[in-house]
Amino acid sequence: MTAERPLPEITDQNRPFWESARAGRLTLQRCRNCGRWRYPPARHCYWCLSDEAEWAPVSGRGTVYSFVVFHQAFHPAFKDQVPYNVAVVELVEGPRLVSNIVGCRNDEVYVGMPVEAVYEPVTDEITLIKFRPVEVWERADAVVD
Amino acid sequence: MTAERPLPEITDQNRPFWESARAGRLTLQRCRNCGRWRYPPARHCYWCLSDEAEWAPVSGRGTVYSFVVFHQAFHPAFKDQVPYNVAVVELVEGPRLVSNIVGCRNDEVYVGMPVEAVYEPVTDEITLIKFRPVEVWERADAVVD
Amino acid sequence: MARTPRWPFRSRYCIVGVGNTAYGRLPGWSHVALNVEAIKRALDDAGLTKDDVDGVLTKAPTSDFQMLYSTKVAQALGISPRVTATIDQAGASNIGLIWYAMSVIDAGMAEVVVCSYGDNPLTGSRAAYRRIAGDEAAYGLMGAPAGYALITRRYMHEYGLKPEQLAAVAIACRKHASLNPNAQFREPITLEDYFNSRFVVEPLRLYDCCPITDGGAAVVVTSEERARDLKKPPVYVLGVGQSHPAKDLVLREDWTTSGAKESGRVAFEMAGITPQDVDLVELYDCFTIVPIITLEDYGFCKKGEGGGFVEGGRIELGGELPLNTSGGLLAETGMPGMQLIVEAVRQLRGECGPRQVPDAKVAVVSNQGGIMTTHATLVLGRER
Amino acid sequence: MARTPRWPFRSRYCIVGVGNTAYGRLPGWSHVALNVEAIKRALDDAGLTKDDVDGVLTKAPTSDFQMLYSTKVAQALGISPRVTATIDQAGASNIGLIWYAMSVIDAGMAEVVVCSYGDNPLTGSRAAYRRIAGDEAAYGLMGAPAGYALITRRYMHEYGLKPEQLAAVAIACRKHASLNPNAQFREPITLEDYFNSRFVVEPLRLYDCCPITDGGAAVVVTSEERARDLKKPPVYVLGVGQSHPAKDLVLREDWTTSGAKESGRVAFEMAGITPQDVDLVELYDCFTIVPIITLEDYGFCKKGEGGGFVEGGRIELGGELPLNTSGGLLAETGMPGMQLIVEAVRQLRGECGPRQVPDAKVAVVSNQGGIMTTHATLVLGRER
Ligand SMILES: [Zn+2]
Ligand SMILES: [Zn+2]
Repeated sequence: MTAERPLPEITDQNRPFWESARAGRLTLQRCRNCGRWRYPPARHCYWCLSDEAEWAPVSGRGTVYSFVVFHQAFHPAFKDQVPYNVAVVELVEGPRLVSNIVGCRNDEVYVGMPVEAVYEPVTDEITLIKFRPVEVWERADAVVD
Repeated sequence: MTAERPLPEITDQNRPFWESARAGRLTLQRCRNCGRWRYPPARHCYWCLSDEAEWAPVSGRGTVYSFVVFHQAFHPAFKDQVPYNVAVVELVEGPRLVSNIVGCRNDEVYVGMPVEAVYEPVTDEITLIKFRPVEVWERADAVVD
Repeated sequence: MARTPRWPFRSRYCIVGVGNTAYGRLPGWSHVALNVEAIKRALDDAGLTKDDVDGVLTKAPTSDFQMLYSTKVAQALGISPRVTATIDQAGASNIGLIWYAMSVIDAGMAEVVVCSYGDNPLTGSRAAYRRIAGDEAAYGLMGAPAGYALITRRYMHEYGLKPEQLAAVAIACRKHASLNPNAQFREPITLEDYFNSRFVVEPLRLYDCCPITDGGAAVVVTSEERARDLKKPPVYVLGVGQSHPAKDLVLREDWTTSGAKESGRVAFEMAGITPQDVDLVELYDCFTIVPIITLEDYGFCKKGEGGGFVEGGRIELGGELPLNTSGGLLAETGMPGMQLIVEAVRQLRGECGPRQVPDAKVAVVSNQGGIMTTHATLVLGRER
Repeated sequence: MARTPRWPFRSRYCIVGVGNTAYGRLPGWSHVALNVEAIKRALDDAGLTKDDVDGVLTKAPTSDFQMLYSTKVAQALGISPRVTATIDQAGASNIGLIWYAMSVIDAGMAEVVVCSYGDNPLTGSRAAYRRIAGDEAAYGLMGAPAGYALITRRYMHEYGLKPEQLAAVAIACRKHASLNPNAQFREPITLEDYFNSRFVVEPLRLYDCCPITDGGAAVVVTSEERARDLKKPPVYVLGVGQSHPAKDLVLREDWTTSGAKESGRVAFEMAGITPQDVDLVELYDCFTIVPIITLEDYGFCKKGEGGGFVEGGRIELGGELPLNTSGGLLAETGMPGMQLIVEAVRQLRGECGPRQVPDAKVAVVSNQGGIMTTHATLVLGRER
């Protein structure tokens, strides 16, 4: 970890996301009008354009939708990290997040792999949300709303 | 004059212009195909698109085509300069240059005022070309090519 | 040079919805959200929903000019449109978007197209407005006011324009803005106020210059057939023109005639109108000199007579040719031009309350970018 | 949703001139000069001069994306065109420019329109290519290869694509580039070379990725009538389509079908052709997965069968459907797409020497931008 590592820019729009990450929770916007979860954070609902939304915790569980392994660093901060994986994780609630799969080797990651969120502080302000493999979980419909 | 003052960026394209300014000469590109003088420097002739050009000295004489007086600094380096004038000078050879009129008060500048180039070094590399009022000169056709 | 025009688009396409956000300081609003909000309101106005939209056209924000902007707006709308593009002709782009919308509808590639602009240079990034670049900055030439001040000085030399005539434009815009609850500057000004205001870049004073602002505006374009069963009466696009001097001032031969001349000629010809048919004009007024030159180039008066034309209340509400009835860039908001189209549509629908031009049938909108570098003209009509 | 298409542009507009600069490292060339050089050569090719031009349309350089770019190119050409605009749909823009050109010619606003692209990311500014931004960069996601690698992995999961099939695209492009003296990479590669090349972002290897390059390319568009008395035989625009997924990957529902499906449907329908009528294709190949998905979406094979389709020499010169006959982005030059249109025109004129597809009558070009974010299709014909 070097100081020059790219970090998320905290804005009025995404502040609750990063503040709850720091507290070890995965929190997303949910539309008050149509009830859909959304990510990335936005002022208007992607489905109904309502700008009434609340922030609420989600399960932190999902599956790997796709993943890649970087063998080349496109930024100096990642020079010592290659090869490293980047995955798109689809939460059981629907939204997809870009993240890294930790707790297994790159060649153990596969599309469809069940994962759950883990929290990795990188600065005082920023905690990254990564995912680790879990045993198969039941699709937790109660969480989906 | 402060270090932070905006300076021209010397490129392959305009280097002869700034090098001759440093030597106290106003030098422009002239198209080898159609013979027209051109400014700003460009790879292709604005009139015939030929990319054959030579650099040659011009008279340094012209008239004020238009001018303004800045009463507000749009850059910190000009804070102590306001009110200062900026003029567009039309050389007898045709091309127009952005510059400042020196050697007279701002309220003495007028459209059509005859002027001639003076050279004002601002760094080791850059000499700005400014203009000062002169007595009426005859239109020097010999210089126009 | 071009073939005899066929004007395939004349009176066949309509603006059926308009929308805008608040104008001024809008902290917490991204420029994407300002686009979405304006589009949402324009769709509501038309009685349409985002699922009806198959075209999204944007002018990218001046303060944060970036690639693939229209797809970001489409994404925020939650749609994958058949047609999406960002078109850049600087301030002339808004009319360029409407032209493009008509061409894709005409070809059957889309049916309902939204055209939008949103930006937040006041509270967001002002990077593009702050950028100081080019060799001319070494001589202290920077900022848009200076370019227009150079043109104003040259115009004064060629045609004898008086400062009172510039003031007449500013005064009319402020007067109209006082009747517009959404305008940024609603206090009227007098000639004395004008002469008491400071020079920014002489000969231009503070009141000659439009403000920087946050905000968004959008219009919905569709075919005449589709327009028939929508919520509001359609406003017809009678004519469109564009013409672009393109060159920087030092290379531009003529400083006192703008692209308006050729652009206006094409638009008026397409619309089949003359200046006598025009009930009101919404002319791009980033600086007071611009509407004066535009009025001349459009043929409302002769070259050099624009200064006299704007005097004596002729361009004020109640005058012969009301100009910038919502306050224009100078007083409603400094946004680069979409708001002028929105106002023209509202005038033609008769929705403008105390600032309504009675029985307005034909409105002309101008858009312009750079230092009179680009120009586009839109003629709108209440009837075909 | 849209009205029955009328296809007013079908076979009425032509590409009458094409031009390009050298490709590769071109120190000392500004991106404006690359545009001008390409336009100059395209005009020479058409037997026209800059004074014939009344429209200048550009795609702004990726490396230095800026406002009012087309007016800078017009200025460098020394003209004030009636029509000028920069259109941004990222890599899909080139076809967007041609569409716009046809629409303004159709309306009588212009007659001869040049469409160009030039950039110098290798020797000039590479700012835009280097920019690392967005929350995803914190997890190390950056650069275009990763987006296409994510799509490739997902495609492999859904349809079982083999690396050999990606390799087949790279091998065909290199083979064709070996017959193109202006190509950047003229050494053929083998399957073994492919597997020996390093991973950039797994599953994509170096040979799956197009290079960054300096260069420019341009085309001249005019009406069929005007085309008749020019230097070269005209190439007809038979069909154009566009369709844009628009959304970033995390919000995009379907990763393995691109805008090519709807864009291709529209373009083929406008042209009145089916895949069987196509003699060659020039498909945007920033990464090897893209032509595979595009071939499926255009209907050359079923979804999921693109990997099999590109094997066995079918897409090589002499095969059933030669693809990227000049080497494509992968081997001729990594410029975002205008060069594919230039090559299609030369093929239809029969000017391609050792890489000529015999008796080529119909060519299909695809353009695409972002991470399969935008898509446009162009169908060109030797005959109306
Ligand atoms: Zn909703
Ligand atoms: Zn020449």
